[in-house]
Amino acid sequence: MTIRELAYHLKDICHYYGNTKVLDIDELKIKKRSITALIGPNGSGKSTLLKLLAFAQKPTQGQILYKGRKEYPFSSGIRSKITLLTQKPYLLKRTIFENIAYGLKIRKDTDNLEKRVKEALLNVGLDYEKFENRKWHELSGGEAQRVAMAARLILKPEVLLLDEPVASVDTKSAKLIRRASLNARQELGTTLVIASHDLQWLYSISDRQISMFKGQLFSTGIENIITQPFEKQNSKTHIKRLDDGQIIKLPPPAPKTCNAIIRKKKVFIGLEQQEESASLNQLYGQIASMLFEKKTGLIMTTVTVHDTSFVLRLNPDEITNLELHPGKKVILKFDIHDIEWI
Amino acid sequence: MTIRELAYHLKDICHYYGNTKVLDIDELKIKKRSITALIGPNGSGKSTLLKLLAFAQKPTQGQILYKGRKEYPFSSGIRSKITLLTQKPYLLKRTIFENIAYGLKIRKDTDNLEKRVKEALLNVGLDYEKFENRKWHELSGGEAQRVAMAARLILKPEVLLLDEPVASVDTKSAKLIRRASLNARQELGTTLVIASHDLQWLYSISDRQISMFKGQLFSTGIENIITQPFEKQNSKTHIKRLDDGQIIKLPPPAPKTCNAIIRKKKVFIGLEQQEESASLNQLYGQIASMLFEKKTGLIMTTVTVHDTSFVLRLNPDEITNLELHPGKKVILKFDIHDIEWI
Amino acid sequence: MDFIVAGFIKAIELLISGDSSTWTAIFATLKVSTCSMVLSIGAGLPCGFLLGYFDFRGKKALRTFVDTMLALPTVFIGLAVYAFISHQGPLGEFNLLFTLTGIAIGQTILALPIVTAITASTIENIDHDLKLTLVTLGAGKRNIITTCLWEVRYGILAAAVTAYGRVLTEVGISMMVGGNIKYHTRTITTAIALETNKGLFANGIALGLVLIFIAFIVNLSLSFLRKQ
Amino acid sequence: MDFIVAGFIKAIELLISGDSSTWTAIFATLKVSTCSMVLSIGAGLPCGFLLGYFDFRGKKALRTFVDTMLALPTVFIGLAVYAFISHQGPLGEFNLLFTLTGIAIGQTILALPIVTAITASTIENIDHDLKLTLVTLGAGKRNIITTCLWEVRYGILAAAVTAYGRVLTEVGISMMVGGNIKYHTRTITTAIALETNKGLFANGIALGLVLIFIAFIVNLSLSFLRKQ
Amino acid sequence: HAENQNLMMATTTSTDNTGLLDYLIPHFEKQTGIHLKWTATGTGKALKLGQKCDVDVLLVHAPPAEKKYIANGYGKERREIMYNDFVIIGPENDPANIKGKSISDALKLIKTKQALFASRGDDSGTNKKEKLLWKNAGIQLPDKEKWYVQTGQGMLATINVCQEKDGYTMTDRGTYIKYQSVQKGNAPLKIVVEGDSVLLNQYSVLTLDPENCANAKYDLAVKFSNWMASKNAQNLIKDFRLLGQKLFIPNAKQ
Ligand SMILES: Nc1ncnc2c1ncn2[C@@H]1O[C@H](COP(=O)(O)OP(=O)(O)OP(=O)(O)O)[C@@H](O)[C@H]1O
Ligand SMILES: Nc1ncnc2c1ncn2[C@@H]1O[C@H](COP(=O)(O)OP(=O)(O)OP(=O)(O)O)[C@@H](O)[C@H]1O
Ligand SMILES: [Mg+2]
Ligand SMILES: [Mg+2]
Repeated sequence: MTIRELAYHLKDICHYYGNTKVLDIDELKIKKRSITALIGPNGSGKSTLLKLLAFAQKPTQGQILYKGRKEYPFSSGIRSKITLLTQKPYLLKRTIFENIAYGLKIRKDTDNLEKRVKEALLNVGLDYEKFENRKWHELSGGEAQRVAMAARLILKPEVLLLDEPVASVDTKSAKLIRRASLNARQELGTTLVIASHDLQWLYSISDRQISMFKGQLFSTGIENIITQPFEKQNSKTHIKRLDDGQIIKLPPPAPKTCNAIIRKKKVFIGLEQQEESASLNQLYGQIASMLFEKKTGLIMTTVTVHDTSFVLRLNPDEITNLELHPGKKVILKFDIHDIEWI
Repeated sequence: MTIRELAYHLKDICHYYGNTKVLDIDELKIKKRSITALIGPNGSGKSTLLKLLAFAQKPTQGQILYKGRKEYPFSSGIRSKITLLTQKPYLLKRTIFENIAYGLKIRKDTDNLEKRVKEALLNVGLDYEKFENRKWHELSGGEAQRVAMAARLILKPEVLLLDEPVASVDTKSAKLIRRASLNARQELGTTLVIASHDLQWLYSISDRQISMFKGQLFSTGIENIITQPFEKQNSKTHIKRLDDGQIIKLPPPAPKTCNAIIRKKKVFIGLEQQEESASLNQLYGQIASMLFEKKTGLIMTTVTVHDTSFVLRLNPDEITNLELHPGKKVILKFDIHDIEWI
Repeated sequence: MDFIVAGFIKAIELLISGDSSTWTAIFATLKVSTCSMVLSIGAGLPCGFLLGYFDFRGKKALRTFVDTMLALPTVFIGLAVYAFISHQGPLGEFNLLFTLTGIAIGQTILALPIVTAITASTIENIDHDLKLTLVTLGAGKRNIITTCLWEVRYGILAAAVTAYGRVLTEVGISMMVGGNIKYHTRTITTAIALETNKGLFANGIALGLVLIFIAFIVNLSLSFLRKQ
Repeated sequence: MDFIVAGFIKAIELLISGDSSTWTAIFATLKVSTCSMVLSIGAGLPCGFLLGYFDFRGKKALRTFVDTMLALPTVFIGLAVYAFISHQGPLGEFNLLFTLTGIAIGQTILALPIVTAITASTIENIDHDLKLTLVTLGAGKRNIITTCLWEVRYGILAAAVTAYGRVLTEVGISMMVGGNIKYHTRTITTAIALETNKGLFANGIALGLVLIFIAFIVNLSLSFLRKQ
Repeated sequence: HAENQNLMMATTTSTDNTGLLDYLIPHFEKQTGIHLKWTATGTGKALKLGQKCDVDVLLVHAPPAEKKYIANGYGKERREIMYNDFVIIGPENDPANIKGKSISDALKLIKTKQALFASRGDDSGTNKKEKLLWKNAGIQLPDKEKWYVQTGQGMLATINVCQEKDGYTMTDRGTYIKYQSVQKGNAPLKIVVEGDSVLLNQYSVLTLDPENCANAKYDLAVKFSNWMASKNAQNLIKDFRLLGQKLFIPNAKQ
C-alpha cells in the first residue's frame, strides 16, 4: 500500500479509560475505498477504536494519520469528511426530517433538501410520507436505528464509520443498509469501517475483517479464541479442560500472554478420529450453522464443541463429499503448533 | 389449554399511538412455563406488545388476563412478578452493583445480596470484581445490555419479558443468556416472551414462535411475507414482480388485506424445474444459510430469491440427497392456493 | 468606590471582633433560611415531581401558575403573611408576628415555587426509558419518586441552591413579618437595608460580604455532592 | 385581612382607571426587566453552556462561585453599582444614577448567576451520546452550543422564568440605583415598598397583584413554548 | 437649556409620605420652570447622597447632623423652612402612667416600669431626636434592654410594631395622623405626651458646597431654597392639610 492509497494510518496507539488500557495497537492501515469489518467480543474495544477513527476522542498515546496528515478532534479539515454512526444513536429532539437534514444544514448544503432526505429514508427502507413529520420518540427501536443511519448516509462522507448498524434492525433493512453502504463506496469512493456482531451480515459486506480481543488487533477475520483458564500439564503442553471432559492441548504460553487463538484456516474437519498424537487436537462437535460467503464462494461453518464455537471455511465440494449439514456430528482437528498465544 | 395452565390471555386487543393502530390482536394465549418468541420486522409491534404484557401500559382497547385475572398497570398483584427487559435498557446513575441490586432492594429482599449479584453477573458472563464498582457509563454497549439483563434475572420473576436481549451482545454471551433463560424456566417455572431479530438464537431457545406483521399475529413461527405492490393479472391471479424479472403468482386478495404470507411448511425445494402450471410458483434462488434447530433436529434454511428471503425447514436426509449447501442454486416451489392474504 | 474598600475591611473586622449585633443577625439568618429551605424542599420536591412526571389535563395551566408564583414580590408575601399572623388576623393567637418563625413561613412561600418549578423542569427532562425501566423493575409509586429524584440529583441541587440564594437575600418578608428588631429578628439582609438607609454604605457592603461568605461556606460544603 | 380584599378591588381599579403613576411604573418595570433579561440571557446561556459542557480543572470551584453569586443581596448589588455609576465613581460621566439603565445593569448582575447556574446544571444533564452524535455529524463549536441549548430548551425556559421572577420582584437595586423617583424610576416593586411604608397596605397588595398579573401574562405567552 | 433646568433632590421619607412634596412641587415647577425630581430615603442616606454629589439639594430634618455636615464642608447653606412636632404615643390604658408628664419624666417612668418602647433605631432624624431625649433625661441609651425594641424601619412600620406589642413610641405628628387614618379613627395608640418645646422637628433645605461638588447645580439649588422660604411657598405649606389636620408650620426667616 502506498501512502496515497491510505485513508488511515495508526501508529503505536494506546488508549486508557482511567488506568485501564482498552486499546493497544502497534499499527493499523486502512485503505481508501475499503470496507473493513471489526469483529470481537463485548468490551474488546471496537467502539473505542471507531471513536478514535472519527477523531471524536484523542488517543491517550500514539498518532492517527488521516490521508497522511496528523489530525485532531475538531480540526476543520476532517470535521465534515468523517462521520460515525454511534452504537447508541441519539436522535435530536426534533422531527425525523430535521434529524436527517441536520448534518446538511450545518454544512449549509441545503439544495434539494427534501429530495435528498427522501432518498436517504428510502435507502434505509423508511417511507418519507409516513415518517417525515414524526417526532424523535415516536419510533420503534429498529426504526430509530435506521433514521440515525439515514442521517449519516445523507452526508456522503469520505469515511463512514458504523458501530453496530444492524443491531435490532430487521433482515430486510439490514440488506438495504448493506446495499446503501456498498453504493456509497462504489459511487463516492467512501471508506467504511464497520463493527458488528452479525457476522454473516458483516462478511457479506466487508473486504477485510479485523478481529479484536482485549484491545488488540488480529488482521485475519474471525479467529477462534481459546480463553482462560489453562492448566500446565508439562513443560511442553498446557491444557484447557472443557466441561464435557474434552481437552484442548496448547503449547506453553509466551510471556505476558494469557489467551490463545487458532486461526480458522488451520482448523480442519473430519468424520473419523485419527490416531492420537501429542501434537494433534481432535475435538468432537456438531455443526451449528453454515453460511454462504458471496465474495469467496466458500461456506462459513460454525461448529460447537460443548459450549465453545469454532469457525472455519469450507468449500462446497468438501461439504458434499463429507455429506455435511447443520446438526451433523464432526471432529475438528488442529495442530497444537498452530495455536498462537496473544 | 385449561385456564389454570395459562399465564396470559389477551382478548380483542387494539392499541393506538395517536390515530395509528399498531396492535390488533383477536386472541393470544400464553402458557405458563413456556418460551414464546416474537418475530417480525421493525415497527411490527413487538415492543408494544411486550409493554402491554408487562402491564407497563394499558391497551387502548381490550383486556389482558394474567393467570385468569384482569390486571392493570401498578396493581400490586403483578408489580413484583413480571419484569421486562426494555429494548433500550436504561441504567440508573449508580454503580453496576446498585443497578443490579435495585430490584431486590425495592422488594426489601436483600439477604445474601452480594452473592446474588455475583451470580447474576456470572449468568451474563461478567466478572464481579471487575464490574461491581464501575459507574453506569463506564461500560461498552454489549456490557451495558448484559448488566441490564442481569438486573432482570436476579429478580427471578414469574414472567420474564425480553425485548432484544442479545442485540449487540457477543455470541458467547448470547449463549450464556440463553442458558440463564432456560434455567429460569427449568428451576423456577418462569414464563418467557422474547422479541429478537436474531432468529437462530431465538429458535434455539423458544417453544413457540409468533410472527408479527403490522400489529397482527401469526402463530406459527417465521412465515414468509410477500409484500406490496401487486399487479392484477386476471380475475384469478395477481402477481408480484421481482426486480430480476421473476414473478410470484398469488390468488386475488381477500377484502381489506394487503400483504400475503406463505407458510414455511408449504414451501418446497428442488433442483430441477417442473412443468409450468397456473397454480405453481417456481422461483430460482440460492441457499444463503442453514442453521441447526436443536429441538426439532431440522435445519432451518434461508433461500434468497433476488432480494427476498424465504425460510423453510429441511431434514438432514433431504439435504444429503439433494447435496444442498449454502451457495447452492435451488428452485423453490409452492402452490398459489397455499398463499394466504392477511 | 472608597466605601467598597472600607466595606471589605469592615467585614473582616465584624467577623473577627465578634460584634454581637452582627453575630445575632448571622444566627437569625441561618435559622430562618435553614428552616424555610427544609420546608420548601420537603414540599417542593414532591410537587415538582408530580408536575414534571405526569401528563394530565391542566398541566400546562398549572405550570404557568407555578411560574407566575416565581414572581411573587417579597413585600407582597410579607403583607399577606402579616395579614394572617397579626393580632387581628386568623392566626393571631399563635403570636408569630415579629418572630423568626413568621419569617420562615414567608420565606417558605417564597422558595416553594422555585424548588417546584426547577424540579418539575428537571424531572420533565428525564428519559422516558427510565420511567419504563422503573415500572418494569417493579418499583411502586414511592420508589419511582425517590429514584427519579435521585437520578436528577444535580438538577435538584441546582433548584435548592437557587432557592437558597433567594431566601438568603430576601428583605421584604423579613422586614415586614420580622420587623427587623435588633437582637431578635434582625437578619443580615434587613441589617444591610438599615445600614444603607442610614447612609453607612461601607457597613452595608460589609454585611453583604458576610452574607456572601455564608453562602460560600454553604455552597462549598454542597459542592462535595456535585458530580466528580 | 381586610386590606387583602381591599387590595384586590384596588388592583382592578388601578388597571382600569388608567392611573398614570401606576402605568408609568408598569412601563418602567417592563422596560428594565426586559432589558436585564435580554442581557443576562445573552451572557448567561454561553457561560452556562461552557460551565456545564466542558470538564476542566477548577470547574467545581467555578460552579461553587456561581452558586455563591446566587446569594448576592440586591442591596449589595445596588450599592456596588452605585459605587461605579455615582458621580465620583469610575462611570460617573455616563449619568446612569437614577436612571432605568442603571437599574437594568444591576438587575443583569442579579439575573446572570441564575441563568448561568440553571443552564449549566441542565447542560450537565445532557446525554453523553448527544455530544458524540454532534461531533460525529460534523458540528462545529458554534453548532454544538446552539444545538445543545436547543435540546435542553425546556430547562433553559425554566432558567429564564426563574431569573425573570427574580428580576421582576427585586427592590434593593431599583431603590438604590433608581431612587424610586416618581414618573421616572419608580417601578412597581419600589412603589409597593413606598405604599407599604406609608401604611397603605391595600395599595401595596394591589400593586403586588398588578405585578403578578404582568408575570402571569408573560408566562402565559411563554407557555406556548412548552412541551405539548 | 432644558437639560440644565433639572434639579435632583434627596429628602426624608416623611415629606414624601405625607404628600407634601406632591402638593408643593408642581407650584415650584410652574413658577420657576425648574424641573425637580426627588428620591425619598432615610436622612442618613440623603446626606450621604449629597456628600457624594449624586443629588443637587437636600430637604432634611436633623439639625445637629446638618450643622456638622456644613462644618465638614459638604453643605453650603442651611435654611430652616418649617417644623412640625414629635409626640409620644402609647396604649390607651397607659401602663407606665405617663400621660401629661414632661418628656423626661415620661421616659424615666418607661424605664423604671420596663414598659415596652419601640425605637426606629435607624439613625433617622426622628431617631436622632429620640436618642437626644433619652440623653436629656439622663438615661443611657437602653440598647440591649428587652423592653427597648429597635425596629430599624420607617416610622409607620415602627408604629405598627408598637401597636402589635402594646408599647410606646415617639413619632412625628404627620405620620401619626396618617396612622390614625389607616386605622379608620379607632387607633389603639393614642398621644400621651406632646407640646414640649424640645419636641419640635425642624426641616431645612441644604445646598451643597460647590467646592465639594462642582457638578451639583448650585444656582438652581439656591433658587429652590429661596422659593421654599418665599412668602408664597410658606403660605402653601401653612395651608397643607393631611386628613383635615395641619401638619407643618412654616418658619423660614425672610
Ligand atoms: N467510559 C468508560 N470508562 C471506563 N471504561 C470504559 C468506558 N467505556 C468503555 N469502557 C471499557 O472499555 C472497553 C472497550 O469498550 P468498547 O465500548 O470499545 O467495547 P466494544 O468492543 O465496542 O464492545 P461492545 O461489543 O459491547 O460494543 C470495555 O472493557 C469497557 O468496559
Ligand atoms: N410513541 C410512539 N408514537 C407513535 N408511534 C409509535 C410510537 N412508538 C412506536 N410507534 C410506532 O408503532 C409501531 C410499533 O412499534 P414497536 O416499537 O412496537 O415495534 P417493534 O416491533 O418493537 O419494532 P423494532 O423491531 O424496530 O423494535 C411502529 O410502527 C412505530 O413507528
Ligand atoms: Mg461497542
Ligand atoms: Mg422493538
